[in-house]
Amino acid sequence: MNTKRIVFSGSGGQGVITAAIILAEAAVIYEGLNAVQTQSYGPEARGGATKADVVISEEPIHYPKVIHPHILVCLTQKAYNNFSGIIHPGGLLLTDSHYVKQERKVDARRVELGMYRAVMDKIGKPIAFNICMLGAMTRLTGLVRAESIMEVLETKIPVDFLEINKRALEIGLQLAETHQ
Amino acid sequence: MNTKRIVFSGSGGQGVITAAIILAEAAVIYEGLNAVQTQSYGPEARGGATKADVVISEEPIHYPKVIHPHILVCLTQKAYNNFSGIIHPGGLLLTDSHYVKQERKVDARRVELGMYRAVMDKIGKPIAFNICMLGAMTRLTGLVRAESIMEVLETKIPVDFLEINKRALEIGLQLAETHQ
Amino acid sequence: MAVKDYLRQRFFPQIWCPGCGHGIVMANMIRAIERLRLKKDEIVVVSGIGCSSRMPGYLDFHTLHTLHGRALAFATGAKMSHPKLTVIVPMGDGDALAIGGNHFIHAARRNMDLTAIIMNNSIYGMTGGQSSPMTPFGKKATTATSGTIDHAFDFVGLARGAGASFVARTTTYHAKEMIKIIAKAIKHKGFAVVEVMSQCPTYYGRKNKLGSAVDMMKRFKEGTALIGSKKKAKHPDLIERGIFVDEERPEYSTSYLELIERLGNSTTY
Amino acid sequence: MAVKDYLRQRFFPQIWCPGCGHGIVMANMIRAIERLRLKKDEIVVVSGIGCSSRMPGYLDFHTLHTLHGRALAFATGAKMSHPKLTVIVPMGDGDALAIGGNHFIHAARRNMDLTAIIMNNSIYGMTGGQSSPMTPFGKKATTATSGTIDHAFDFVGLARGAGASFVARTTTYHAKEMIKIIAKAIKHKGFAVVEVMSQCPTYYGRKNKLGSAVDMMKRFKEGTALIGSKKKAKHPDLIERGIFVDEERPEYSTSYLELIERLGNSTTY
Amino acid sequence: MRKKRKLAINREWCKGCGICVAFCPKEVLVLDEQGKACWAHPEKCKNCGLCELRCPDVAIELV
Amino acid sequence: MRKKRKLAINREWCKGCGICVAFCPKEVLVLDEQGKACWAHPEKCKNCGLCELRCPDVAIELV
Amino acid sequence: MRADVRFMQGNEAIVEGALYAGLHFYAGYPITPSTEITEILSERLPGTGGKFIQMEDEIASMCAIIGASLTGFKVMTATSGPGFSLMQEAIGYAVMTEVPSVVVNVQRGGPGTGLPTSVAQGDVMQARWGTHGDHSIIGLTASSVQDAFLMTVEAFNLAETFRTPVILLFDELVGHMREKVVIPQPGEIEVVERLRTSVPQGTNYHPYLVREDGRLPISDFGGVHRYNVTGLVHDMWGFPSSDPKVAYDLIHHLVDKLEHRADTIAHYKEYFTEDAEVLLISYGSSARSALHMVEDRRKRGVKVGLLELQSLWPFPGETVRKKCEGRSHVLVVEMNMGQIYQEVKKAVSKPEKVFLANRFDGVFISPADILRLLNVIQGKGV
Amino acid sequence: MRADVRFMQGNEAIVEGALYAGLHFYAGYPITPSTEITEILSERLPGTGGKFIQMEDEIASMCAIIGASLTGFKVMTATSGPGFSLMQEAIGYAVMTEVPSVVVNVQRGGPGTGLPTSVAQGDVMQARWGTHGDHSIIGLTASSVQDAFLMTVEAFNLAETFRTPVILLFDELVGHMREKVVIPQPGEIEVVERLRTSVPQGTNYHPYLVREDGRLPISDFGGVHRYNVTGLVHDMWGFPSSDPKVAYDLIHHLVDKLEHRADTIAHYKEYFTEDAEVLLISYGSSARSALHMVEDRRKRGVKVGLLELQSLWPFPGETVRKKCEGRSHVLVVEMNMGQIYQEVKKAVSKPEKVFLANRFDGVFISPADILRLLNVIQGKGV
Ligand SMILES: Cc1ncc(C[n+]2csc(CCOP(=O)(O)OP(=O)(O)O)c2C)c(N)n1
Ligand SMILES: Cc1ncc(C[n+]2csc(CCOP(=O)(O)OP(=O)(O)O)c2C)c(N)n1
Ligand code: SF4
Ligand code: SF4
Ligand code: SF4
Ligand code: SF4
Ligand code: SF4
Ligand code: SF4
Ligand SMILES: [Mg+2]
Ligand SMILES: [Mg+2]
Repeated sequence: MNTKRIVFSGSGGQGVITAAIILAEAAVIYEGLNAVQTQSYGPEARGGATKADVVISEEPIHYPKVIHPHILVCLTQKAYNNFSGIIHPGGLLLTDSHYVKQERKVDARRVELGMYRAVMDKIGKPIAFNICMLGAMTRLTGLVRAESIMEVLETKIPVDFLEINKRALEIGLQLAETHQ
Repeated sequence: MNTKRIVFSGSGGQGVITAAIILAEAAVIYEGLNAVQTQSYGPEARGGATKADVVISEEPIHYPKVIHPHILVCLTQKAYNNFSGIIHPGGLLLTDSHYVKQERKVDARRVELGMYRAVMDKIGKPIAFNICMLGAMTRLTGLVRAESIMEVLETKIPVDFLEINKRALEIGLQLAETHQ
Repeated sequence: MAVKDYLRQRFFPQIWCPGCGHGIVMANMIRAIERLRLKKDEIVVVSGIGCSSRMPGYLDFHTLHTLHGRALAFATGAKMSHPKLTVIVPMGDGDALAIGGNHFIHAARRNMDLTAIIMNNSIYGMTGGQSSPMTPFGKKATTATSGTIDHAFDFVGLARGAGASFVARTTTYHAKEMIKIIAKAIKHKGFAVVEVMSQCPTYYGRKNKLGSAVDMMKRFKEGTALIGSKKKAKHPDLIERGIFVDEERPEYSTSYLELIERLGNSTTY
Repeated sequence: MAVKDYLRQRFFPQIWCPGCGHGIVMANMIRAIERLRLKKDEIVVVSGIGCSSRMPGYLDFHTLHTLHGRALAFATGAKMSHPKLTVIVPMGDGDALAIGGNHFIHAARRNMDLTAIIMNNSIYGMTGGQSSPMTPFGKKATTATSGTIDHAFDFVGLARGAGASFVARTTTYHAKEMIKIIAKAIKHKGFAVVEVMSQCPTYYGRKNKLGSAVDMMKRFKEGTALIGSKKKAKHPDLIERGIFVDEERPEYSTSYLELIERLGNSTTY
Repeated sequence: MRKKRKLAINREWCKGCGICVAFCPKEVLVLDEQGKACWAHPEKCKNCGLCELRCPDVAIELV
Repeated sequence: MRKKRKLAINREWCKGCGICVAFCPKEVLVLDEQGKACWAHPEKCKNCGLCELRCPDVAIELV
Repeated sequence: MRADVRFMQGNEAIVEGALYAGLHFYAGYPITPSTEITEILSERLPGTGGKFIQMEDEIASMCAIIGASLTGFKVMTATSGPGFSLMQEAIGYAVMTEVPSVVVNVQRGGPGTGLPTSVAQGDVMQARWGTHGDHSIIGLTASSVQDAFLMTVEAFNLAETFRTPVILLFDELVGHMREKVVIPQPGEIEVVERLRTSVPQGTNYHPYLVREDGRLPISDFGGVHRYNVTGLVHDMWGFPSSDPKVAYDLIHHLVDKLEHRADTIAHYKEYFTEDAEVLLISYGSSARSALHMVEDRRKRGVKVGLLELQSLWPFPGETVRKKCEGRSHVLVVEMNMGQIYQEVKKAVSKPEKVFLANRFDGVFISPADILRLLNVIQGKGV
Repeated sequence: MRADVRFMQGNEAIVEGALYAGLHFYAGYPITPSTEITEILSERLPGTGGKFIQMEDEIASMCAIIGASLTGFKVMTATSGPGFSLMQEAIGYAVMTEVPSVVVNVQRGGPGTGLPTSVAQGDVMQARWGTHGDHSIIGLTASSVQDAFLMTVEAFNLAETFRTPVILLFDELVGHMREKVVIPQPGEIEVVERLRTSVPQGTNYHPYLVREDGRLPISDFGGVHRYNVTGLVHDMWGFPSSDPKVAYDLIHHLVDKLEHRADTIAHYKEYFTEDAEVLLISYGSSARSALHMVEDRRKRGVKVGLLELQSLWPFPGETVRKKCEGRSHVLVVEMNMGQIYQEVKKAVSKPEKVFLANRFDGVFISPADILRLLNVIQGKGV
C-alpha cells in the first residue's frame, strides 16, 4: 500500500477527531500498518471548526500532517469551503448531502452521501454519525477492513453504545455499497 | 590625603554600620572627599557579627571593600579575634576595654579606650556608644574633622537624641585626647 | 442604550458553547452598568484566563485580558493608580479561587473598590472539564472520573472570612435579581464579590448527567432560595441567594489618598 | 525526654533575637509532641522562609526548610505520598497568609491531615520589619511608617471560612495552654491550624513602641481572653483564645486511600 | 397603555440553546427547523422580557 | 512529697531576655551582671516550671 | 510473548512511560496542551496504588512533588508555558536540594498566553535558564510517541541517577499526535531505582556528601536518618552555611555533575549522517519534517543527513561539534527564533556555516519550509 | 546652582532615579537584598503624590504594575532572585502586551534561597530567558551608586521608548554600598515621557500598530480610546488572533524592536582600552574590582583595559566584537559561572582568546582574584 493521507473536517460536536483516531488505530492495531493522527484546534475555541489528519502507510511516517489529502471528508459547508481546494489530484472527496452542497469543481472523485439522513432515519438521533461516515469511507476506499473498525469500536465504545455504533457502521457501509 | 581603609567590627546592636555611614558621609559631604561604605551580614542572621568597611580617598575609589584596614575598630572580643590579624602594618587598632582584651601582637598602634564605661558613666545607658567611638577614632586619626561628624549627626539623628549623641561624640574626643 | 450597544459586535456570535451561562452574566452585567448610567470610558474590565474570562474582549470598555488567576492583581494596580475608574473583574471559579485564591482573599482584606463577578460553573470550562475548588464533593470531572474527593469552598464563607465588605450570590436563572445585585455591587464602595452560579452544559453538565442548559438552569431555580425566605426555612439544604454581607469599611484607594493629604500632598488622581 | 533531646543542640544558641517568641513556640511544640509520645522518625517538619521558618533546622526530626510561602504545598506532597507520617508545619504570619495565602486556604479546604502552627508576630521579621497581612490597621512597619492603611486578616474567620476543621489561637504567654492546643491540633485528623501570637521585640515591638519582649507578653496576657470567658464578656474587644473549630470531616489522604480500595487496589502507603 | 413591543431575534447570533423557549412564561417561542429561536406565537407574548434577560447570546431583544 | 527540683540554667544559650525573671511568680530569678538568668532565690522557688515553659532559648530547665 | 502494541497520543505515552518507570506521586494543574497528562494520571494512578492530586496552581504542584519525592517516591508534574514559568522558583529549589523529580513541559506558542493550542519550541532556553542563580539542568525531548515513552523513562532514570529535576520538553504536536507505540515488557528497558544509603541506623548519614562516582545516596523522610533539607547553601549534612568554601563546592558540584557529563549522557539519533554534506540538526516534532525532507532529498541523490537531538540540556556541545566537522553546511531546524541554533553556533568550529530553518507562527514546520532554506544556503535561490 | 551632592546606598539611588524619571506607581514585596527599595518608596511615594502598595507576593506586584501602567503612569517593582523567578510569567505578559514597566532585580546568591545576603550576578541569563516563548528584553546594570541612579532613569526611558519591561539587574554590593551621588537638576538629564497617541476621539486607534520609527503610541485606560489588551497573540487592535501571519509579525516585532537596536541603545564605559593588549570585560560591582586591577597594572606599565557593560540585554554583540578585535586576550570578569563570558565568546571572532575570571561563592571578587587569572593567561603562572 502506498502512503495514504486522509483529512476529516467538520465542526466541534461531529466527532471527526474520534473518527480519525478510530481509523488510524484500526490501521495500526489490526492491519499492521503505520498510522499517524493529528488535529488542529481553533484558538482555544469551543465548538469551532475541527480538522483531523491521518496518514497511513506501510513505511515509517515522518511528516505527520496532511497538506494534500488523498481522501477528504467534509461534514460542514464551512469545512468544504475551506478545504476542498487542497485535495490531492485524483483523490476522493466525500461529503454529507445534509450538511454540504458541493459547488466547486475539483480534480477528484466526488461522492455525496446522505449519511446524516440515513442515521436519523434508522437510528433516530445523530449519534454515531461519525461512525457511519467511517463505514462509508472505508467501503469507498478499502483503506482498512470494516472488521478492523469494528474491533476498535469494541475496545473503545462503552457497551451501552456499542450496538448503535455497529449499526451506524453498517449503514455507512451500505450507503457506500449502493453508491458504488 | 592618601587612601585610607577603615573597618568597624562588633555585634548587631552596637551601631557599627551607622558609625561607618556617618564617617563616610562626613568625608563626602563635608570634606569633599570620596568615600565608599560597605558591610557584610551574617547568613540572614539577627544580632550576629557585623563588619562595616569604609574607604576614604581624594581619588575615585573602585574596589570598595577593605582587606587590610589602616584603621581597625573592634567592639567585641569575637570581632577582635576574627579581624585583628588583617590590620595593615603600621595601622591603628582601636578597641573598647570593656568588651575586648587585646591579646595578640599586631604590627600596629594599639589603643584601648574605656569608651563603653565612659558612656555608661556620663550618659547612663549605652546609647550612642558608637558615636563616642567615632569621636575617639577621628581624634586619634584626624581622618575627618569632628565638626563634619557633628554636621552629619544633625541631619541624621532625630532631635530628641541629638544632644546625647553630641555628648557621646565629645566624650570620645576627650577620651582620645587624654590618651594622646 | 441597548445591551448590543455595549458590545464589540464584530466578534459575535461569541465563542461560548450554546447555552453557556457566561453569556447571560455578560448581558446582565451590561444591564447593571446601563442602569447605573456609567460612562463607557470610565469602565475598565479586567479578566484572567478561562471561558468566563473571554468576556472583556466582547465589551466596548477598556478591557484587559490577563493571566490565569491574576486578574485581581492587575485590577488592583489599575484602580490604585487611577481611583476614578470603575473596575469590574469577571472571573471563573477556577480563575478566582484555584490559582487566583490568594489575590482573591487579599483583595477582600484590602477592601479596594473593585467588583468581582465570579461565574461559578463548578468546573474548569476552558481546559475541558477538570474539577475546580467549587466542584461539589463527589461530583465528576475529567480529573475526578470517580467523583472528586476534594471539598469545595463555601464561597460566601471564604469571602466573608477574608474580609469582603460586600458578598452576594445569584444565578443565571435569576436574571432580574442578578442585575440588581451586580448594580449594587458596582455601587458599593469597597471590594464587592458576586457569585453567579452559571451553567457549563458542555463539561460540568455532561460529565454529571445534568442534562441541557435548560435543565441546569431549572436546577438553579429549584435548588436555591432567597436568604431568610420561607423556602429556605422549609428546605434548609437549599443554596441561599441574595446579599450576605454589605458593610461600610474604609476603602483602600481612598485611605491612600487621605494618607497623601495627611502628608501634606496631593495627587492628580 | 527533655526538650533538649529533641534538638540539634550543636546549632544552639539559636539565631533568634533575645526574647523572640518563636523559641517559646518551638519548645512548647516539642512538649506537645513529647506528650503525644510520637516517635522522632515519624515526624516531618516543613517550613517556608522567615525567622519562624528557621525552626526545623533546630529540630531532630525529618526537616524541610522550603520556599517562602510554600511550606503547605510541600507538606501536602509529603503527607499525600506517605500518609503515615505526622507532618507539622511551623509558619510565619507573612509566610502563611501573605505569599502563602493560597496554599493556606486550599489546605484548609482539602482537609489533609497537616498541623500548621502560625507564629503571628504581625510583621515580617526576617526581612526587617515590613507590614504583614496580620499587622493591625494603623500599626507601624518599615513599609508603613505612618501606620498601615491595610486591614489585617481575621485569622480565625479566614481559616474557618476556608474550611479548616480545627482552628485555635493561643499566645506565647500562655505556654501551658499552647502545649495542650498544639497537642490537640496534632492529634486532630484533618487540617489543623493554631495561631500563636508571638512577639518580635526587634521590629514589631520597636517600631510600635511596645517595649521589651516581657512587655509584649504582658500585653498578650492582658489583651486576650478565653472563648466564652467572663473576661471576654466584660471586655468584648479582647482577642479570644482557645479552640474555635474542632470538627470531624473526611480527611483527604484517607479519602484517597479509600478511593484506591474502591478501585480494587491497594498501596504500600 | 404601553405599546406592545416586538421580539427581534438575531439568527446569526442565536445558538439554539432553547433557554428562551423553555422559560418563556407564555410558551411564545419555539426552535425552528434550523434550531434557531422563533417568535412563534406573538399574540401570546406579554412582553415580559424574560427571554431577552436569559439569552446567553444577546440574540433576542424586545424592540 | 515530690522532691524539689533544681533549676539548671544554660548560660551559653541564655540571651538574657528577662522573660523568666519577669514572669516567675515567686521572684526567684534575676539577670546577673553579664545579663544571664540566675536562680537567685532557690528557696522561694516552687518548682512551677513556668520559667522553663516560657524561655525562648531552652536555656532553663528544672532537673 | 506478543509485543504490546498500542495506538496512543504523545501525552498518553508520557503517562505510560512514567508508570513504567515507577511513578508513584503526581501533582498537577491543567493547562493546554499538557492537560491530558493530568487527566489520564488522575484515572491511572489510583489504579496502580499511586497518588494523584490536583493542586491549586503550578507552584503548588511543583512544591508538592518535591515534598513527595523526599518521602521516597518517584514523582512528576506536567504543565505548559505559563505554568512552567510559574514553577521556576521551585525548580531551582529542586536543583539546589537535589531532589529527583520530573517536570514535563508540553510547549505551546508564547510568550505570554501566546497561542495555547499551537505547536512551538520556544521554551528551550527557558528550560535551561528559567530559574535564578547558577545551576544546570537536564532537558530531554522526543519526536515521536514511541520516543516520548522512552524519553520519559529516561527522564526518571536520570533524575534518580543525578538527584536532579529533569525537564521533559515536548511540543504540542508530539503531545497530541497519535501513533503506534510498543510498550516494553517490564524489565525490558532499564529502570533506575532510587539509590538509597547503606549507612545503618545510628551511624552518621550525610545527605549531601558526594560519592566518588558523583552520586549521593538518599535516605527517605520517615526512615531512620533524620536530616535537614534547605534551599539555602548548605553543607554535607544539609544545614545552611555561608562558608565560601561550602558555597563554592556546592555550586560547582551542582553544575559539574551534569555539564561535565553532557556528552556521555546525551541521547541523539542519526540519519544518513555518514556521508552527508549538509547536516540538519533538529529535535522534537520538527525533526520529523527534517527527516521527511532528508529522505526525500536522498532519493534525489542529495547528500543530506539529520542529527536528531533528544538531549537538549546539558547541551552536548562536543558531540555536535564532532558531528558537524567537515560538513559544507549545518542547518538547524526548530520552531522558535533560533534557540538551539545559537547553541550549535557556539559549539562548532565554523559558526558561519550554521544556518537556521524555523517557524514561530504556530504552524508546524513542513519539509517544504526546510527545503526552501536548504536551497538558499546551497545557492539555489528560493 | 550648587550641585545636589548626596551620600546614599545603591538601593536609595534606584529610588531617586525612579522618582527623577517620574515613577508614579510602585508595587512590591520585600526580599533581601532589594528590600530597601520597597521600604524607601513606601515613604517617598505618597510624599510625591505617587502610589505605593505592598502586595501579597511578587506575582501580584508584577501584575499590579502592569495594570497601573495601562492607566497611564510610570511604574516599577523591585525584587531579588526567588521573587524574580516568580515574576517570570507576568514579565512575559508585559513583553507580549508591550506595557512599559521597570523591574529591579538586586541579585543575591542562588540558586534556590541560596545566599540571601551575599553578592552574586547569577541571574543574568535568567533575565534574558526566564519567561517562556520567544521574546527579547532590555537588561541594564551599574557598578556605582551614581550609575545606579542613571541607569534607573535610563530604564524608564527605554521602557517608554520601546513599550517593554526593562530589567534593572543590580547586585547586592551595588544595592547596599553607600557612596557619593550627584542628583541632577530636573531637566538636566533626559526623561522620556510616554508617547501618547495623537489619534482624536472617534477615530480608529490601533494600540498595536507599529509606527515607521518602530514606536507604538499609547492611549491610557480611562481615556477616549477603548481597546483590548491580551497576552494571547493579537492583531493591531489588540484582539486575539491565531492567524499565522499575525503571529509571525508580532513575534518578529517583539524580538526585532530590541535585538536590531542592541548596539545603538547599548550603554557601556571604557577605561584604557585604546592601546590595551588585554581587554577586561565586566559589569556591575565586579567592574569595580576589574578597574582597580587595571589601574594598578597600568601603573606598572601593563597594557590592560576595561570595557564596562551597562547594557546586558539585548547583548551588544557587535560592540563587543569590535572592542575585542586585535587584543591578545579578553578576560571576562563576573560573579557567576560565566554567563556573560558565553555571550562574549559567541560575539567575538576568536573565542579561544576569551577567558573567565569569576567567583560564585558569595565573596566579592577582588582585584587579586582577577590578577591571578591575568597572570595565568599571560603565561606567568599562578
Ligand atoms: C498559569 C496557567 N495555568 C493554567 C492555565 C490553563 N487554564 C486556562 S483557563 C483554566 C481554568 C478555567 O476555569 P475557570 O476559571 O473556572 O473558567 P471557566 O472556563 O470555567 O469559565 C485553566 C486551568 C493557564 N492558562 N495558565
Ligand atoms: C519569594 C520570596 N519572596 C520574599 C522573600 C523574602 N522573605 C523572607 S522571609 C519573609 C517574611 C517573613 O515574615 P514571616 O513569615 O511573618 O516570618 P517572621 O520572620 O516574621 O517569623 C520575606 C518577605 C523570600 N525569601 N522569597
Ligand atoms: S466549555 Fe462550558 S464554560 Fe466554556 S463556553 Fe462551553 S459551556 Fe461555557
Ligand atoms: S527579628 Fe523578630 S521575629 Fe525575627 S528573630 Fe528577631 S525578634 Fe524574632
Ligand atoms: S436563548 Fe438566545 S441563543 Fe438560546 S435559543 Fe433563545 S435566542 Fe437563541
Ligand atoms: S417577552 Fe416574555 S412572553 Fe414574550 S416571548 Fe419573551 S419571555 Fe415569552
Ligand atoms: S527566659 Fe531564657 S533566655 Fe530569657 S533570660 Fe531567662 S533563661 Fe535567659
Ligand atoms: S520554677 Fe517557677 S518559681 Fe521556680 S524559678 Fe521557675 S518560674 Fe520561678
Ligand atoms: Mg469554571
Ligand atoms: Mg511574622
